[in-house]
Amino acid sequence: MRYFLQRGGWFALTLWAAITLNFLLPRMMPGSPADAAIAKLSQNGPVTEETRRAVEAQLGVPDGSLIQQYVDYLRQILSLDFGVSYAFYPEPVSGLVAQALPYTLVLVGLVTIASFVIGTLLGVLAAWRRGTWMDALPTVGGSFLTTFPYFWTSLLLLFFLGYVAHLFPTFGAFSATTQPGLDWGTVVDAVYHAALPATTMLITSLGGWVLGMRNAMITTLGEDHVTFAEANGIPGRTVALKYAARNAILPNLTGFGMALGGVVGGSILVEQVFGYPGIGFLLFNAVTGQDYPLMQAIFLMITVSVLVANLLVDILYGILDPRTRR
Amino acid sequence: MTGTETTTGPRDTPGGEAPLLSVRDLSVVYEPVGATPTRAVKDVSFDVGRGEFLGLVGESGSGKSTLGFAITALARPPARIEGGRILFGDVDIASMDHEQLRTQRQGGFAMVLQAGMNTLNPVRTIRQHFGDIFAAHRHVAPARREARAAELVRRVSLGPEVLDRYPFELSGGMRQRVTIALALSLEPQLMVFDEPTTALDVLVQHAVMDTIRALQAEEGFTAILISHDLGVVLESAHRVLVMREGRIVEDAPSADILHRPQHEYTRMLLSHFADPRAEHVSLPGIEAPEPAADGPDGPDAPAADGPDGPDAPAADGPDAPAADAAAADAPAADGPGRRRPGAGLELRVEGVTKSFAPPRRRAAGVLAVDDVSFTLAPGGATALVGQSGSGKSTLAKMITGVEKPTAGTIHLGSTSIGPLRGRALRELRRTVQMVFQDPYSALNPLSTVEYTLTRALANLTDLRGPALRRRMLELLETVGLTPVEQYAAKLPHQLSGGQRQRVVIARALAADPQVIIADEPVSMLDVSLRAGVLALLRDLRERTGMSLLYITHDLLSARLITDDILVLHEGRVVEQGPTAQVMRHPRDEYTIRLLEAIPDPARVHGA
Amino acid sequence: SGCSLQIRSRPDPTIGPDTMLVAGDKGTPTFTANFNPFHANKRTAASILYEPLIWINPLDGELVPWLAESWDQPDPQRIVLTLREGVSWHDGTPLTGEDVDYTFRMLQDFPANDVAGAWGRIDTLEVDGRTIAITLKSPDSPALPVIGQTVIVPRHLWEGVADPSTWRNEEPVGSGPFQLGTFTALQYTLDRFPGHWQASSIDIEHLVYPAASEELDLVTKGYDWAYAYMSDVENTWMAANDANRYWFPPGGIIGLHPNHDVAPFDDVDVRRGLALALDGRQVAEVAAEGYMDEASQSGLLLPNQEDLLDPSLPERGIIGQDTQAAIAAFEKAGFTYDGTTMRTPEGEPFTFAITTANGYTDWLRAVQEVQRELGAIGIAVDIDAPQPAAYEANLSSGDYQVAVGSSNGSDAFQGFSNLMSGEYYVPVGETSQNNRIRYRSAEADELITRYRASVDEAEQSEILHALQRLFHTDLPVIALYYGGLWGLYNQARFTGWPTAEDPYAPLQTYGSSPLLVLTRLRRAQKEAS
Amino acid sequence: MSAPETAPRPLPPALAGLRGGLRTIWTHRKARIGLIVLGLFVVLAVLAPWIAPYDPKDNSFGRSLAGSAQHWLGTTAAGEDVLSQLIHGARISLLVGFGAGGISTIISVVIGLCWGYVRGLPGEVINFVVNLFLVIPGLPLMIVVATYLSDGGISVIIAVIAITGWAWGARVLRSQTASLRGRDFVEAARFSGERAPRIIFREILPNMTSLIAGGFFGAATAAILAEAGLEYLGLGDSTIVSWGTMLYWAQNSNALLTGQWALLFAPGLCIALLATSLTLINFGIDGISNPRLREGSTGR
Ligand SMILES: Nc1ncnc2c1ncn2[C@@H]1O[C@H](COP(=O)(O)OP(=O)(O)OP(=O)(O)O)[C@@H](O)[C@H]1O
Ligand SMILES: Nc1ncnc2c1ncn2[C@@H]1O[C@H](COP(=O)(O)OP(=O)(O)OP(=O)(O)O)[C@@H](O)[C@H]1O
Ligand SMILES: [Mg+2]
Ligand SMILES: [Mg+2]
Repeated sequence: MRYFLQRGGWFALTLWAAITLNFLLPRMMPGSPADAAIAKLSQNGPVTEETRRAVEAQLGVPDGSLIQQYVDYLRQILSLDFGVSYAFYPEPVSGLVAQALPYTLVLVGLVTIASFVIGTLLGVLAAWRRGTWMDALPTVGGSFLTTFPYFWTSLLLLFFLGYVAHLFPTFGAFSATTQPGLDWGTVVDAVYHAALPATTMLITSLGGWVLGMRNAMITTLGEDHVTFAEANGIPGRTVALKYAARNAILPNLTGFGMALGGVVGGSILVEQVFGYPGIGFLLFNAVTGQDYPLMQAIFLMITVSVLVANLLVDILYGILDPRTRR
Repeated sequence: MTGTETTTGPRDTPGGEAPLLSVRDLSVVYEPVGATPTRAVKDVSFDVGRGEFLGLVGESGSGKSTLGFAITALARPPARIEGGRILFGDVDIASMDHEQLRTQRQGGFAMVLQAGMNTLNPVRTIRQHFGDIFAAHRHVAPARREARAAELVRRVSLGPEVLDRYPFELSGGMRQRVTIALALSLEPQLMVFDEPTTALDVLVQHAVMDTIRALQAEEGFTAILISHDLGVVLESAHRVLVMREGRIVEDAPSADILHRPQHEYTRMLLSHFADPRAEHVSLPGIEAPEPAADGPDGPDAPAADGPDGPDAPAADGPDAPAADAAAADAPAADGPGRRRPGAGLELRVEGVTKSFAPPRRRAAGVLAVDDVSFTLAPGGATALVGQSGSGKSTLAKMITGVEKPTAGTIHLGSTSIGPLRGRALRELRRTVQMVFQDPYSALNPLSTVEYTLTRALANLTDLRGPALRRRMLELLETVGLTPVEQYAAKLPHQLSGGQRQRVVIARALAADPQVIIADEPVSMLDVSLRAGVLALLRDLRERTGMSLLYITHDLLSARLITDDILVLHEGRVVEQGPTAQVMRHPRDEYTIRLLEAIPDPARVHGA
Repeated sequence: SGCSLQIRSRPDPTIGPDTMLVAGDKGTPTFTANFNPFHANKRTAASILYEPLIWINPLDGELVPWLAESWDQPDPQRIVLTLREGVSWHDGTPLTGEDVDYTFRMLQDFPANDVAGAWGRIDTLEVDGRTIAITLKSPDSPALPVIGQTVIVPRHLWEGVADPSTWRNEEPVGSGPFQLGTFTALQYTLDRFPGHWQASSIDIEHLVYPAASEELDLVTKGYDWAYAYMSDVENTWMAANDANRYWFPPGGIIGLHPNHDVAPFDDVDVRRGLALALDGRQVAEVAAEGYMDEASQSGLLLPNQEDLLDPSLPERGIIGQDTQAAIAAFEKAGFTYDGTTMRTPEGEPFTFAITTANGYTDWLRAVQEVQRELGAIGIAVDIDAPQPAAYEANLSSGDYQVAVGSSNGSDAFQGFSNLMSGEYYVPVGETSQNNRIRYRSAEADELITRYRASVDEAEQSEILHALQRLFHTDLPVIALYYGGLWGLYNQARFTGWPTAEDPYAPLQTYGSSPLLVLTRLRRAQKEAS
Repeated sequence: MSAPETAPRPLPPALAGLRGGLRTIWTHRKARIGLIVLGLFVVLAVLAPWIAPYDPKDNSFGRSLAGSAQHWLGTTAAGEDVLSQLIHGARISLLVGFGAGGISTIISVVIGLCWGYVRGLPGEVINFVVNLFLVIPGLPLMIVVATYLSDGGISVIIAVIAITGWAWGARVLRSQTASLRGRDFVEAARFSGERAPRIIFREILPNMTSLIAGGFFGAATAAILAEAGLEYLGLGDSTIVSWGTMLYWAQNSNALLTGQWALLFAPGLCIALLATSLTLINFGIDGISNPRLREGSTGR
């Protein structure tokens, strides 16, 4: 009981601190939401004082003391009402997030899971067939691809497969004429549009999992219980999976938890390059548009999901590792 | 080269049939990437007959495990079999392919690995372990598997309930038994036990060895028992191979080894055996105080006398003569102001209790030390013995101020140790010092001997500059590490275990402490090195008059260097008195069991 | 370049000859349906769904009658507009004076929608039938374009809206030549409004606005009309399609905006020294790849506003580079130059920071060129490039030494007034969007007041000449080069685009420009279809 | 201490360890390639002013020229020599990599070691801070901080990357410290009267050199990629010449459309190569901290 209280206490404290940080960070940025809006307007010509006043009135730019704003903010969070976006005024933040989240969850989420699963399996294989091409290819290849700048890989793929070869669409999550719905055509269209961004993220993130799993696995393979299993004539597959991989995967789960929690943050660079309407793109716009409410909502979402994902991974850890169970 | 000669050519085995295992000119080399190769096994040849119980002894690093792995076809890179043949029955195991090798594990050869604690998969239950083996070989019909597993664990004296446990839920001894049961489930013809009891507690060790002996007698499999403890091996094995630096230096029936050792190394090993219950106990280089000695102070105990019989091997040059050197140099080491015996402070432990919070939720708290009282007189030497977990180290920690007692007081002279914090605690280090159990981990691998000693001196004494360095060299001389300049510049990995332990002792001596607490200072050392370190400790105590609290589970060494003894069992003192008297006439049942558990080859093979 | 991978445009063959593909609305990256014409975040097309009273040419400030067919300024404090007849809303309801009245009342009640600040100038407004009579708060003849650009919304649909300043108007009904067709998150279309008062001159049936993003898209998708600064336009836009054309007229002046409350930039000799030290042509070359000209120090957009130019200005107001004169000017201000370092009167090396906004690449290039050129006469320039929002904040509050900025637009007087009028002056630390350079000049104030009180064109022209001379000699800002209006078009399917020869409107895809352009364009293959 | 010198003293152990470590890395084939590539980049960076054919900011050449004898990789849209920019860009990437990698490593070492060493409330507090930094999303935080500090040039980028990048390393180092803390030599040092800071940094730290070195190269790789990402998004300092800004300008001036291949291709490849070299070196370092990872086969 004490343990749970303690854990819950730290969880709550971290959450509170993250929420507070989310409040402070945007406000630490120089310039106000109105300044950001005016900066955008002024690209079409000089902006007058009158326009500024109208913009400020429109945005309802935060007034009142920081404390007052903070109290309001906490109240908003408790009532799960995140207010109205500045950068996309007068869209409500919840609507914007709700619109973007599914794309990100599906694209980044699936890719993250796929990358973890494939990477881990390749890592197991690499460690098991150590010193052969089945080791060299995923390890060296994976880590080489990992070192590519994300956006650069995206650009190259976009350019060659999208613009030059015309194999894939170059923009967005579905065709311009598609009215997003849940029919087969939309799904195919969406998958077609997600192919390039997904590929980019997959190939740039795979290496990390391969390497992590391979190293953990090699370490586990040297452990006595694996040698003992071999000495008992247990077949290779069983040894590799039930004895070595099963134990080696544990340290990688923490990383997976972080990655999974980070999914809702989307992938700013990839979404930016492919014009993918996910949270990453939204967040980028929020940051450059000094959109406090939107930023706060997204940050909150990210922190909460990282925390929750970690909690889930802890639980999973408990299931996979009997030692932590009691 | 008597040993190697005797092993060439096939040898008649007890049953007179063809040998089960025949090893010919086997060499194994370790070739780690980026390091120099090590030849761990060199041209080894021997045979093992069916049903034989063969012992393999040798000091640490002599290649025992490597040989064990090689003959069970478990050698893995960086190990490589460089030459020779291993014939199992008529088959050369090198000719078997992967699958053949795997299938023959059932009914073939099995190995019980060293450090049995870690040989079970932490995330699988014992039942699943059995299940995996049955599934792999299908030698037990599915319907019978359950019963067979229960039977196997019963054979190693465990209840069927362990089948549903995870390895971490079992004690070390239970895990070792489970490992043996798993190996047994393969119904092997040959079983190699690699130090099956080394990591275990004395009493448990005794019980596990009994189990192995009984099993071998019942099942009739061929056993190879690897151990560095000649006592254990001689108690069980029909025949013993003595290994040294990768070679087999002696191969003879146990009785011959005991009574007519051929190789000087074997003789040396034997010389380190003694029965602590005997009236006179001595090891090469050290002799126990006479039981009649009148009082704990015993400054009149005879100093180490004369040459020490078979000497320690040359590899550890400075170790063996150290006691003598130290004794001879005693006056020189005695600087100005050195205390004389009896001048120090008395350590009084009164009703000390220590309980720990439960390690996990819902578990019960641990009462590690329970109402312990004793007094360590200035210049006295007291042994604290007891099996693992009996609270010895916890008591030591409280005396050194690392842990605070839950109840009771500890006084050093007039200072109460319990309430000391921060600065005052650092002050305490000038009077109470500690010698650690494991010399391999007690020294920072990256610091030179000079640095280690210098830091202690700089922190704990007022010496600075050249005086400090002089004192540092003096300390090295005190512990017998000469030439001192040369040793000062060494890093721990350039020293042998015994030499390292001397450095650890030198560091403890830096502040001229009045009390030294030595927590199992020799348990990690090879027998050949133990006596030297023990002699040094005793000698230092006599020369400097400091008092010694000697913590051990090894009764022989307690007998050798202490005057008084406390026997600890589950945190309580069960017996207390002059060492020799307690050993010779134990009253408490627990003390008796401890004494019984000491391997005694003579018991089996007759004195 | 010898590149085999020249990207060519691939127009969508399903787009008919009566349909125009416009890269006019970016989408970030998807569209949200917001057609409230008063919102900063409205969909671009909202500006052609609704119409203003007066259409103002962003090139030279020329006023074109739109919903108001005529107007009159009987005295500097009064404006009388006459509403056009026969205008109707997309739902068929006629557009009347009541709508105009409603619109202005609504702007008064919801100042957040009053983007141009009409009610900052209007005292009273009376609508009587088609006549809209406005009394201004003070003699203020330049208020006409400010009030005239107000777009009119239908009273019968807006009246019931609780808060028109937060209403998104997702199903817009306006009076413009096009009405909303389909809308998806990635694309929306507009259809020709047959009931428009100019319907006869509209030859285009549909407009398609995809959520385009990158230049690559612009080039490859086969747009008919786009607005974007396209680096190396000849090798990109032009090379992608034989019928692609571009026209980049000036739309503002990019210059150095010294903070007049910060020494030594309060010294006109220092400002002149800076102006003389810089080679505007080179800056334009570097910043805008030579597509734009060096700006005239008259404060006018040339050649757009050629007819307003004071003929007495030498070189049409252009101050060329003259290093010797620059050094002389600095020396006059008490500076010393020893051939390597320019020193302030206090003997310190003269260094200052130029603030520009991060991400405005042409400005950054310009500053880098300025840095180089000033470096040549021993002046060390630091570049300060905060994010755009911070840049705006710094400029408004006067927290800068010298900034790059854009000023002077199509309305010449408004340009001078916003920049130089003392009435907008606030000290450093307080914020103002006008006169951020904190310029104070009695002469300027007097000229501006006189202009406001005048409805006489000749007098106004004379005052404008005086303002140009003041701008030229007192250098409130140092003009560098013209900011362009980056029009890209394709003449294969539609003709009649504005060009340098026929500059009737700029090619902006935003604002009211398209209202005029779309009425002038003709289908090229009418017969074929 | 003025000890009389008797014999030539051996190298101080830390240095000897370093030399041994380098030797181990060198024997590792992949790591050797990494070291060579990194060395090349370092040489390129150091000698940039002499090797580069032109000043990287000299824009007096034709705009968007294709590769030629004068300009091997052509020129940018502003008329700068691409090759010269590429060579000079190595300086920034290395500076950011080693600077930000170094700083974040130092932070993670200090925090991770203290965290692993102390117990009780201070440990919980550090745990809390580190968790916070782990939980706050990295790139967005970086963007916010970068916009906040946007006018400080490359040093700000280094600071931003370092501030946002240390937490994971601290966590790894903590567990290692906690396990080393249980070793007798740490307890022994306490018995020698050493104080906590000295124990942490003199006794424990040197035993984690390879782990720290590994962490450093990992952090440097991440920093190089992060810098490129920030610059590419236009949130960095676009006045400097780095591979990231080259990509930013390339994108800005439609390098793909104008066929300025090299402009987009070369900087990305350089980033990838540099990052790869660091990753390869880490293969070798992994081998030091975990000998099982040294090259070899499992014999399966
Ligand atoms: N994986 C390895 N790589 C390199 N050398 C090794 C390896 N394992 C063992 N050695 C070396 O081989 C020699 C023999 O080791 P082995 O483990 O067989 O000794 P042992 O007699 O079993 O010792 P102990 O009693 O300590 O278990 C030693 O010198 C050891 O250092
Ligand atoms: N820090 C601690 N927290 C909880 N329990 C502890 C702690 N330290 C020791 N114990 C428990 O106290 C008991 C006594 O441990 P202690 O280490 O004193 O035994 P020991 O006699 O030194 O054993 P060994 O011979 O194995 O060193 C054990 O049951 C142990 O599990
Ligand atoms: Mg061994
Ligand atoms: Mg102990």
